[in-house]
Amino acid sequence: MAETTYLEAIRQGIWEELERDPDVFLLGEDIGVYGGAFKVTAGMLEKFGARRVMDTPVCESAIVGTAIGAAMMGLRPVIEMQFADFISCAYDQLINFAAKNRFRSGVALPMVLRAPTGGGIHGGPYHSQNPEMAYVHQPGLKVITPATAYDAKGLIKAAIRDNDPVIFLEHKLLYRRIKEELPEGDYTVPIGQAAVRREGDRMSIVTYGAMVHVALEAAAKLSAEDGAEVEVLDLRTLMPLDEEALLETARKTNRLLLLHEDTRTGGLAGELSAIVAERAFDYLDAPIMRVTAPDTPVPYSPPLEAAFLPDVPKVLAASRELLRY
Amino acid sequence: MAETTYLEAIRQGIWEELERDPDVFLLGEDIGVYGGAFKVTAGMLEKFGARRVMDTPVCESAIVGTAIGAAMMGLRPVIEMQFADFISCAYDQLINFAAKNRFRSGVALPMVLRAPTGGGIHGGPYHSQNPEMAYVHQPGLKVITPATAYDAKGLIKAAIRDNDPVIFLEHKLLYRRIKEELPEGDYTVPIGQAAVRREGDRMSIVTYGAMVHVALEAAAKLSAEDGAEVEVLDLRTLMPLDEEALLETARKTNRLLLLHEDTRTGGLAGELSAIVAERAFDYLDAPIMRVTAPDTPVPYSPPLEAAFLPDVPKVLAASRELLRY
Amino acid sequence: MGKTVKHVTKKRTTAGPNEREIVEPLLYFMKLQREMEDRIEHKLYRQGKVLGGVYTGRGQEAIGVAPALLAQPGDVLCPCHRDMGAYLVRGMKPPQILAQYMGREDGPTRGRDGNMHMGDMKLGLVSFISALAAIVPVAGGIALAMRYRGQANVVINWHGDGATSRGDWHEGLNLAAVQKLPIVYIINNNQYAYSTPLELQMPVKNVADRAVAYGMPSAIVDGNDALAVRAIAQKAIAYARAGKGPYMIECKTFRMTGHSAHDAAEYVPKKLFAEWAKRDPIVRLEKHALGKRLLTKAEIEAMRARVVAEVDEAVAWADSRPYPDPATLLDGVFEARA
Amino acid sequence: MGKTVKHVTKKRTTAGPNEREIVEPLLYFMKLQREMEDRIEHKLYRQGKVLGGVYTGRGQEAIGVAPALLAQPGDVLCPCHRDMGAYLVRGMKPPQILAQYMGREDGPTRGRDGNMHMGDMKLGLVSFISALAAIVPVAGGIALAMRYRGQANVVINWHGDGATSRGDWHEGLNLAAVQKLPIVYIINNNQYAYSTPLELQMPVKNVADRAVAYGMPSAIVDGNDALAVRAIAQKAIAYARAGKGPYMIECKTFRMTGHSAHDAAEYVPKKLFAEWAKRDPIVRLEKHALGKRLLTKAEIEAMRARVVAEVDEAVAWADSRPYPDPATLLDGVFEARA
Ligand SMILES: Cc1ncc(C[n+]2csc(CCOP(=O)(O)OP(=O)(O)O)c2C)c(N)n1
Ligand SMILES: Cc1ncc(C[n+]2csc(CCOP(=O)(O)OP(=O)(O)O)c2C)c(N)n1
Ligand SMILES: [Mg+2]
Ligand SMILES: [Mg+2]
Repeated sequence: MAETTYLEAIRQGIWEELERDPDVFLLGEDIGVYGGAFKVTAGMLEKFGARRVMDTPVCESAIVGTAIGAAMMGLRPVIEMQFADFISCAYDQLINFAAKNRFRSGVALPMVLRAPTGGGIHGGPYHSQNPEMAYVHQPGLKVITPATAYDAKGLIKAAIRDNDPVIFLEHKLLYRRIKEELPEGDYTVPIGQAAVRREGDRMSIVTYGAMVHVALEAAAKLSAEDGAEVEVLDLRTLMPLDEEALLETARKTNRLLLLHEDTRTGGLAGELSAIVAERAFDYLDAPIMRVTAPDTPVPYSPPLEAAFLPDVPKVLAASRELLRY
Repeated sequence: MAETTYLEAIRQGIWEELERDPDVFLLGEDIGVYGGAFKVTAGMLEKFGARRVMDTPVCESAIVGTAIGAAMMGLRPVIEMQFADFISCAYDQLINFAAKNRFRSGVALPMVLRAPTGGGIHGGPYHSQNPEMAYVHQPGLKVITPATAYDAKGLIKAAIRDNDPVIFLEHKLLYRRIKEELPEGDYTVPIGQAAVRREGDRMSIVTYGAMVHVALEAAAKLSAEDGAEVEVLDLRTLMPLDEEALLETARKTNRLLLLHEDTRTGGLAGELSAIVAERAFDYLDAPIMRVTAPDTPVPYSPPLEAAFLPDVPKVLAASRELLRY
Repeated sequence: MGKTVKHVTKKRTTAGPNEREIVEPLLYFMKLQREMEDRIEHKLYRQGKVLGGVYTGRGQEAIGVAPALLAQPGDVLCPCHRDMGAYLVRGMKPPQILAQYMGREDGPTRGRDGNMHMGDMKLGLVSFISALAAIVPVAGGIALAMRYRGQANVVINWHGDGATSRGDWHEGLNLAAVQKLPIVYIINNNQYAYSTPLELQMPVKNVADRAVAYGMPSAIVDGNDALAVRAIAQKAIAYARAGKGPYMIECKTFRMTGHSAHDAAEYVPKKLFAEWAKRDPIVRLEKHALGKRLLTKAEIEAMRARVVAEVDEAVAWADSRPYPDPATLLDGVFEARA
Repeated sequence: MGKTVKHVTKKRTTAGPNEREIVEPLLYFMKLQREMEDRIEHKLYRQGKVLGGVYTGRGQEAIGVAPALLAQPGDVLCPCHRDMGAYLVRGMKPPQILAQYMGREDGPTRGRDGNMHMGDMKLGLVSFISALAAIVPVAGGIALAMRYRGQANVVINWHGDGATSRGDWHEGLNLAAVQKLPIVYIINNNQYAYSTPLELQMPVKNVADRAVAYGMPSAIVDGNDALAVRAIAQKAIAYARAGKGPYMIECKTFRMTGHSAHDAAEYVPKKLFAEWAKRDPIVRLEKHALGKRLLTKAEIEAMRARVVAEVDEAVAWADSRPYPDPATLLDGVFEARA
């Protein structure tokens, strides 16, 4: 069987949900005729028609608001933000309307907001950001960050079927760079479950999104070069967070490296560190370390961007320090 | 000398800066004739005129954008958001334009955004929020959360004189509830310096804003009832964060309770915990504990709001657990 | 390149045949809103039983009530903070509303939110949020869902003059107009946004002047004339229901209170209150009903008594109800796990 | 309630006396932009020396260049992604601009940002951000500062048709109009926002139809006629400079490329490209200059050669410059501590 890219996996997932459930529809900028800035929705207008694949003006706040209204009526809107950087234009609708609607009024909002995140394509400060924490911090939103094609398909389908608002963050560097064989037919991946991507006993790297691949590469090197088996935990979903899986790997290896592409201060690693320091403190044999982007905007120029992004050498250096501790 | 309230201290600080520097001006909703929703700018229109105290339509994004433009030209706008809950409507301007301007183009933005935060007044989900983390997480913004009248005045003046964009969060519960004698004449409080509010050796409570007073009350009780001297560290500024003061108290008392009114997941306590777990791990004798609001919107009904807000009993319970560890 | 902005202005003060059947519920719901809000502001708030901000629609009752009475089953209403009448018309009961204001378990938000921040989708009532105009694109999404399902329903979305300065207002109206969604916007232009007078809010004379930017028909109406509001709302609703797209109605009115209960409105020239008091929509409709012998004095008095009794009873009931159990605080942020 | 929307439409193709002095710089800067952008898109981008998105103003050069040439010292320009000409006019040099595109230390953002995301306050050039229309209220703040200081300066703010759908556009225009700020908005209506045609963006025929919502004068002009753009810009700038408030100019034009270098624009009917190619603003201005004997063929040829040489040199220089030192990455997030 042919391998399926991360991008194609998301496309398949959406396509199948459009076929399965007549209440699912798409809304966004340039998603119709153009098929989306990254072509995730290519062919959908032709197949499903303008009623179900709706091109909008440039109005992020209204796109999210429209999705909220439609979801209130029981439809299942799946909206695309052209780049995750522009979600900020709809921030108020998301954190104040979407996130709080069920709590305040008991009315479910089954909606999905999809957006391409992350750096590595020289997109500069406005086409490279990782906005997950703005939404992880807001009670009432689910946040999903798939790292593999299998998960991307299974999680987008689970997100569309979920009855709460979901922010679905697709790392644009993975779109065409990773692929794998996918099972035939319908499957979903449960929201809120992390996955151990590599077993190990000497230390754990906890991460998500594109950094999973960096962690795996570093782990392979540490095994080959240092003889150290490193466990890699892919969180997959940031909210709800699989705290048990996090605590389990911490208790197992007693050494924790937290890795994300997002900037450091206020990034998810802080939250993970706090959970472990609170609930598995006695298991720790070493400081909890973080490898993250530094606290700057994402720079455009290649050497600056390379300095900004966490990568295998940075993870190796931190891991070796941690292993030595 | 008469005592000055927290609110009056901020008002004095702004007033003095308006007198001192002709480039300082105010912009916001209902700040002129009405004197601001909480009357912080009362009398300023009358004294300084409409050129320097400008009432705007209801347009948070344009208010922030206008401040950015004026600051680019070297003016020093001080803007008011009626409630901190509405800053979200200007989120994109803040995190994408204001925060990144110096990094991208080298142009300073000396602007201050003031807003009343926090719960305890039965304001419900939209008049009680604590939005600090959205801005602490964004490189390029400073975030200030004064807890005393002295600091409120000294920090608002420092903020107005600062050459970077500052989010100045005033806890509305403190406006009229706390007061103290202030020194005569001009003074500022340096941005980025925490203050030890009470010395202790058995454990530390690290906090900011209105929760400083909760911590102090709990510490007094722990001293009186348990004979345990608890150190209370008031961060005062969340960005830049006084990491040294945090590490110092952790190294001194070896037991840390992190306290904030903001919700838990992704709150500042996570970041503080991570810094300590990274840099003072060997000094810790117990898990790092957090007392925060739970991950829900701020509820309106008094018993729900009381359950939501951290308070003295909750801090006492956690402290005693920590002391026993 | 000339283009003419034309506002249909309705000043009709008669409702045609069956006028009694039209006037009676109009008057009843306006009176009920007035009594509810008087009680909340002048009694319950001062007694500390209602907390937080209290906003009333005193003097503006026609604007919420008249269009709401025209809504059909399946239509959805998105009222704002001065439109309690719309909730009452749609079937939300005074005891429930008071339980909401008093933070009790039995309010539609179970104490999670306060005042008019409530809804009930079974009644076609949406719970708005504080951020002004945030509801506008949401109303569009509801209208989109109606069209998606092939329902001949409409959304009625109320808001004030101040809300029209916000970005969400523009984005929402533009998208609704591009997509020709079935929405009627009812704007209460009460001449202030909190303390801010119109001339500091907008560079045009009428909010309805802005409809041209959306290629949308608009009308300006005396918002204190319930029958006039009704007449134009009928037209606008028919237009939207026919699939022709959104319609904007600007109701000229005046806020007969401060912005909220704590605001003495010292920034409003006193004479404006006096002037507008003469145009009270309830008094006007009563006069009309008496003059045209649609209702008798006794009937109006009986209506008043009924309203007072209803509110008395509602207050007593709401005040007897428990606060929500704090143990439930964490419920409902997400769907409960199976 | 009728109100008339009147658009001043300028189709003038003559610049009056001193026409040579007017036409020559217009042509020069339009040609320079064309050459710069051709080089970037067709050479440097394909060579992998320019990364990320590449947007050009091909066929729209008159819109950036003509108003910029009218700006005075102290005026501030807020161009957008298709207005390189405005940067060039204002004194940003080709080598610097190319260093910016190539992510080198010598670009105005020192490699922090790419393409047209750059500014230089000494030249009165503001660095816009990606979020469409975010610049609009910022332009207002700049204009406010001018008035605050008593300077008779103006802001010229460019953007596209697509940006007008965003909330920030509305908020910014409204506040500027309420405050009568000295701003000229120049809207390049190139009939597409990325792949989205006008009819899916806005329910009105002209962007300028929206000026009425802000009580703002507006004009519609052939954006491919440099002298016509100049004439109306002159009028608008004078209006704003006189303290009368903002002015909106809609320039009808066409995007002669895809949205960016990677976009083949298959969604655009081929014949539109053919039609608009005939209206190329550079060719038109050359014809005009030759027809009216303002410039000779030889002069135009010399101008072309000069432009090519300048860009050759600029490319060589920029490509010889170093990338920024990664060790400086953390600098400049905040003011450096003393
Ligand atoms: C985005 C936002 N900013 C500020 C406020 C605070 N606020 C509440 S109501 C109000 C004025 C509303 O004016 P208008 O829309 O005319 O409605 P009215 O109260 O006059 O009926 C303001 C400024 C808010 N709710 N939302
Ligand atoms: C808020 C926001 N949403 C989406 C985008 C992505 N985007 C970049 S340019 C563009 C189209 C712009 O159209 P227009 O304003 O007409 O300018 P043009 O490119 O046609 O000159 C879009 C959608 C963006 N930059 N900002
Ligand atoms: Mg109003
Ligand atoms: Mg365009």
